[in-house]
Amino acid sequence: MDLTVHIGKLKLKNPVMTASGTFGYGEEYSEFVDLNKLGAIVVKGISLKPREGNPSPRICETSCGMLNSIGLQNVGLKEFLKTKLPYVRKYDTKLIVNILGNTLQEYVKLSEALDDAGVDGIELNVSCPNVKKGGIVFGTDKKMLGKLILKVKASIKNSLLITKLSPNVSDIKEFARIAEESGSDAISLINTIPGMAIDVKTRKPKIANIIGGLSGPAIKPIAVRMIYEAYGAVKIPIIGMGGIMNSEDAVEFMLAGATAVAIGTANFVNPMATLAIIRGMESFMKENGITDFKKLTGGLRC
Amino acid sequence: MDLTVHIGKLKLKNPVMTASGTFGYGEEYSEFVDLNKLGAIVVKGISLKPREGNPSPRICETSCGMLNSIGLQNVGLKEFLKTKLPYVRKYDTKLIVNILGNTLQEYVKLSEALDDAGVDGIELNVSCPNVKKGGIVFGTDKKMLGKLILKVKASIKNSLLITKLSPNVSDIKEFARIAEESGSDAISLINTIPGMAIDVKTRKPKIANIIGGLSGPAIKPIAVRMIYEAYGAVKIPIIGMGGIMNSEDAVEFMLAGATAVAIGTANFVNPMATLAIIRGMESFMKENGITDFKKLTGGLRC
Amino acid sequence: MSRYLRAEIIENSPVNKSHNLLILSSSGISKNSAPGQFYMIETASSYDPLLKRPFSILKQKSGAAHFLYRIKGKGTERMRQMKNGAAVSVLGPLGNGYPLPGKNLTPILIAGGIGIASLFPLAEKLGKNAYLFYGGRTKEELLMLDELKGMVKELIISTNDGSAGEKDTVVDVLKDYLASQLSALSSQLIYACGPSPMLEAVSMLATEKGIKGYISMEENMACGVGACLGCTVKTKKGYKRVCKEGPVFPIEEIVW
Amino acid sequence: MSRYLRAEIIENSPVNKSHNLLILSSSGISKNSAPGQFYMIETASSYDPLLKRPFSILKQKSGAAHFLYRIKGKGTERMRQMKNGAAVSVLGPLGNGYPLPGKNLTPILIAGGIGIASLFPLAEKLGKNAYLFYGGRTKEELLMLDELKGMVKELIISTNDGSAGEKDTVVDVLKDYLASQLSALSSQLIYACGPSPMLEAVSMLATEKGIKGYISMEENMACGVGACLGCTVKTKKGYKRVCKEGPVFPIEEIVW
Ligand SMILES: Cc1cc2nc3c(=O)[nH]c(=O)nc-3n(C[C@H](O)[C@H](O)[C@H](O)COP(=O)(O)OP(=O)(O)OC[C@H]3O[C@@H](n4cnc5c(N)ncnc54)[C@H](O)[C@@H]3O)c2cc1C
Ligand SMILES: Cc1cc2nc3c(=O)[nH]c(=O)nc-3n(C[C@H](O)[C@H](O)[C@H](O)COP(=O)(O)OP(=O)(O)OC[C@H]3O[C@@H](n4cnc5c(N)ncnc54)[C@H](O)[C@@H]3O)c2cc1C
Ligand SMILES: Cc1cc2nc3c(=O)[nH]c(=O)nc-3n(C[C@H](O)[C@H](O)[C@H](O)COP(=O)(O)O)c2cc1C
Ligand SMILES: Cc1cc2nc3c(=O)[nH]c(=O)nc-3n(C[C@H](O)[C@H](O)[C@H](O)COP(=O)(O)O)c2cc1C
Ligand code: FES
Ligand code: FES
Repeated sequence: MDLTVHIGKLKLKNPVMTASGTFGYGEEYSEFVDLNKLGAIVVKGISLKPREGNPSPRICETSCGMLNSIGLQNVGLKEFLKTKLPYVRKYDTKLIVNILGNTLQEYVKLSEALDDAGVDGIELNVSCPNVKKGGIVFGTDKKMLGKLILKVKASIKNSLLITKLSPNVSDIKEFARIAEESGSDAISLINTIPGMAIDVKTRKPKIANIIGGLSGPAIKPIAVRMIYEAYGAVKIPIIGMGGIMNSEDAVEFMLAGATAVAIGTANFVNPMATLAIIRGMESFMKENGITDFKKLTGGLRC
Repeated sequence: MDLTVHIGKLKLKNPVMTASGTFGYGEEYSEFVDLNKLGAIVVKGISLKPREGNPSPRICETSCGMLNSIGLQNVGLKEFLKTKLPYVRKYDTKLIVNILGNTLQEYVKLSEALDDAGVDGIELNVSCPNVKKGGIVFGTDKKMLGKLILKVKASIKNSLLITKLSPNVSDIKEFARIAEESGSDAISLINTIPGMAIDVKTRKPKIANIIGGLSGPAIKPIAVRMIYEAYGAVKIPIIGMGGIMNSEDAVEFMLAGATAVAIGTANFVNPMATLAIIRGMESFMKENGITDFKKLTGGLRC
Repeated sequence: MSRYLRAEIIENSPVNKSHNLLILSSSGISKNSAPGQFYMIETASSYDPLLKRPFSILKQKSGAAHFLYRIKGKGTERMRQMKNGAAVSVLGPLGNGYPLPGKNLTPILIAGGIGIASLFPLAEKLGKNAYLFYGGRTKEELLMLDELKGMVKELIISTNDGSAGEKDTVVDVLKDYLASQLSALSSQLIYACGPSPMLEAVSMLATEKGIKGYISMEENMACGVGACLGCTVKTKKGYKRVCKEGPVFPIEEIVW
Repeated sequence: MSRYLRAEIIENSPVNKSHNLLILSSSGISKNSAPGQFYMIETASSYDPLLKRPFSILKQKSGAAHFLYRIKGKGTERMRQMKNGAAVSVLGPLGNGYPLPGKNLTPILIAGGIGIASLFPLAEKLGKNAYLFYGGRTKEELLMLDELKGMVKELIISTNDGSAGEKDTVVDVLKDYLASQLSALSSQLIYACGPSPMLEAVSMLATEKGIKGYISMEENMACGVGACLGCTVKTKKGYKRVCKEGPVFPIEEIVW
């Protein structure tokens, strides 16, 4: 049974990765998960300078989902390279670093440095709903997105370039195509969807930032649809995420067109979710006589 | 205690209406709900000619939500005027008719006829994700939307004009402003969000149309956020909907900026949901010493 | 009396490992349900599962309704966990039910798996005057056989795996039967309930043999009262709602 | 031994109408938890509620952990419905717990409402060597008083509505106490757990009086293991995670 999948030139042991921001820098979950068993680790979004993040409360639960507005709290590039990178590198798994800049120049600087440091992949976060500048502006403006990808692509030598698309657009196909045409090696989707909740007793927003990003099973149908649409629009591989809780969900994303999947909110519900999903996908293959995982991708029958 | 609210020139007994497509033509729920008690009834979307709708299966459940792709099955304008309209007119409640055309001309014809027939409001469905032509095209193209509203507005004399916005856009504020500038008396949001689900055993989409519209509690945070954003952008009243299940949810929508709310999927879960929500909102007012419902609108404290 | 009511669970016990018997009690429960009608039953107080699920009325006693359900997905899994004494919201009786046959006929009832729940009250009403063909994938899907035996003129069981009765699909068993003893069966009327492929096969067979009859259709439901248009099936007269014009349709009406 | 495990509910009984005692049993449950540590406990097998909820360890027995919880919202409401024998996933023990005081001190413990669950094991550990100020909105929020009485040097209770003890907030009661008999209390150390406004008032008071101490903070949590950065509080050294660097922080560290 062949569990390996290829995201461009990257060969993953299996199609299960972690979703940025939900798995810390790997270390936080190493007590629960043998990191060697993961297809790839995608770490929390990194910025050039350390970021403090947003005030509390930062999260709240909604029906079958949660809102977060962490505000990209992170240790910054320097500290990441010094302490976090070496930690994950002890493990035999691919490392993908999610990055967020305020400007095009910041994205380029981050990418160059990480590429030099030998990370396997760089994931452009152009869809974070929780920071005012940068990010989501690139994610919903086609021209700026194309330019950003071109520049970043030109600045990296070895790392795989992944563009994480914003779900906050009318037509995901257009943005997927721009990513492909501008040189992105793969796309990942979906990021959280901007959402909001109000405590009717206090009349205050449930998270201090007012608006946060919605994740979890609630958004799964939206994610599956966007992956299906993007799959019809581009040839580059798709990393699917958004509400995957179990191996059936993961298979659903692959049938819709994903080559690999990322597990986010599910880690909070079950810190061993990634491993359970890998095992479940293996069982699914056995039960259905599938010998090669790659055959699942886009295997929807309409 | 004053439960009345005004949507433009329309005075509603209370802020609770039904969401189009979830309450039939009123008659279907008359056994469970005294229609006289509702703020307004919004009936299933009407088109010029009767429509057959989409093949089955048309609905499936998702986590805290459901997908539907009814495909706007409806009796058509003529039959509506002949049998459905007179039925609802027996009741002392406002009647709003949701309409969908394939072309601008069809919208105009529908509006004229309904205005002549004396309906209280016309809700432009420019956001139905379940029909190929019309609808959502107007809903995601700013120029076309403006033109559509202008033309329809010019063609009606008495009825209130409500534009139902598509949630499938990057910036709801822009579309809300276009509706306001083009003469819409109110806006309603949100319609369902395009989504999809796959049965991993059969590998087939769970609904025949592949993509359907997601509704229910899952989408509530997205709806609340869009209402909050739209409220900041326009002065015309907002009818809020999307996952309202109980009176707390309804109050949440009003705090975010809605002047009235519409109950959709909740009717399926509890056929008396609208009445329970009206009662619950009254209790909420009593408990919190609020004497006028209008004071709730936009009452979020940040 | 309202068709939307709170009922108390007075029994929710396993019949076997994948089927439960549920008995709901409420003074408001209608005494006048027809065989083939159903209830929408709440399966959770949270929003996951969200929608009520439709279940045929197995038995209708005064103040109580009985249901037989197969544990299939998340809704029925949650139902299985409901305890005696708990209250659930239900909506019903819904749908049209089976039209009763003329006096001189001994109809053929065809049940596939849990389809028996819908045909059971019809068999009871017909009072030993029906042939019942009852098939399941395995023995485990054949329920209440003792009770059924006493209720019908003849009970012919079958399973796909041969674990009980003939090893064949229920429609093939019926086909053989019709071929050999159609004239002996003083019947020109079929009632069927079961999975969609079975109903299609029954319809083909009935059309071929010129036998009239009724089938109870299944579709995903949301409202149960004809409002959402979610449960439609294609008929010769356009889409019809399983919850309202159905679930029972004349065989010749359905477009497969 | 893994901190993520399945545990069996061996008791889940009402203490009064808004509070339950939960006892979980598992051979995997850690025997070495510290007072002030907590578990994340699953409240539903469906996805609504979705996230685990944090609860302080009330008692730690071999193979079993005890929790005291207040029914607050949908998660705890679902917990209330869980039956003996059911299995739940839990994650813990988590967080840092209270640093123990030097030998010569008799610390002041301040519990607001359900905050007692966190301070209970500390009081126990201190062995009759603590003053416990325990306040609730009403009598109903004052739990386990008999057990507590035997565990501390002095127990001073209060309620906002005067239904038990002094009619005052716990912090005001403490303030009066300190004013009148601070020197008598051989204490320069405070431990507090309770709602946020109470903790803020305690902090102000402590700062004013120059008393050191620790408070256990509360924030919404998702992961419980320091990964999501969702549960941060503002400290003088930037945002810190309640689930990891906390829940217990030195009073002077928190920025209100
Ligand atoms: C008129 C009618 C009478 C029925 N009578 C019985 C009966 O007596 N006993 C019995 O065991 N089963 C009966 N069924 C089938 C029963 O409704 C489904 O097995 C049940 O809804 C499955 O729910 P689930 O959550 O366990 O499955 P899920 O895993 O949620 O869904 C599995 C499948 O069940 C179906 N389903 C899900 N939600 C609904 C819904 N709201 N309405 C209809 N179907 C849905 C879908 O096809 C879905 O793909 C009847 C169905 C109909 C339409
Ligand atoms: C370290 C710590 C220890 C605690 N110990 C206890 C205890 O021993 N006994 C006790 O009764 N309570 C304790 N709590 C509080 C308890 O976690 C909340 O009351 C509970 O999570 C409420 O959940 P709910 O679903 O009933 O409420 P909901 O209605 O869902 O939410 C009500 C409020 O509870 C809070 N909440 C919701 N979800 C979470 C979450 N995942 N994490 C944290 N807070 C959340 C939010 O403030 C929310 O607004 C503790 C909290 C923390 C942080
Ligand atoms: C707490 C939290 C923090 C996140 N941080 C980031 C981030 O730093 N960068 C990023 O690209 N996505 C971030 N995301 C989005 C996830 O990577 C993922 O796209 C999203 O949560 C959808 O997947 P899920 O539903 O499985 O969680 C975050 C999500 C959560 C819940
Ligand atoms: C079965 C179904 C049919 C619908 N039909 C229409 C329609 O005809 N016209 C329309 O504008 N919206 C239609 N909607 C959208 C609802 O009016 C509403 O905007 C949406 O469902 C969100 O609200 P909810 O989550 O409370 O259901 C339909 C929704 C459902 C679930
Ligand atoms: S279930 Fe809504 S129309 Fe039948
Ligand atoms: S709950 Fe995730 S970091 Fe504390």
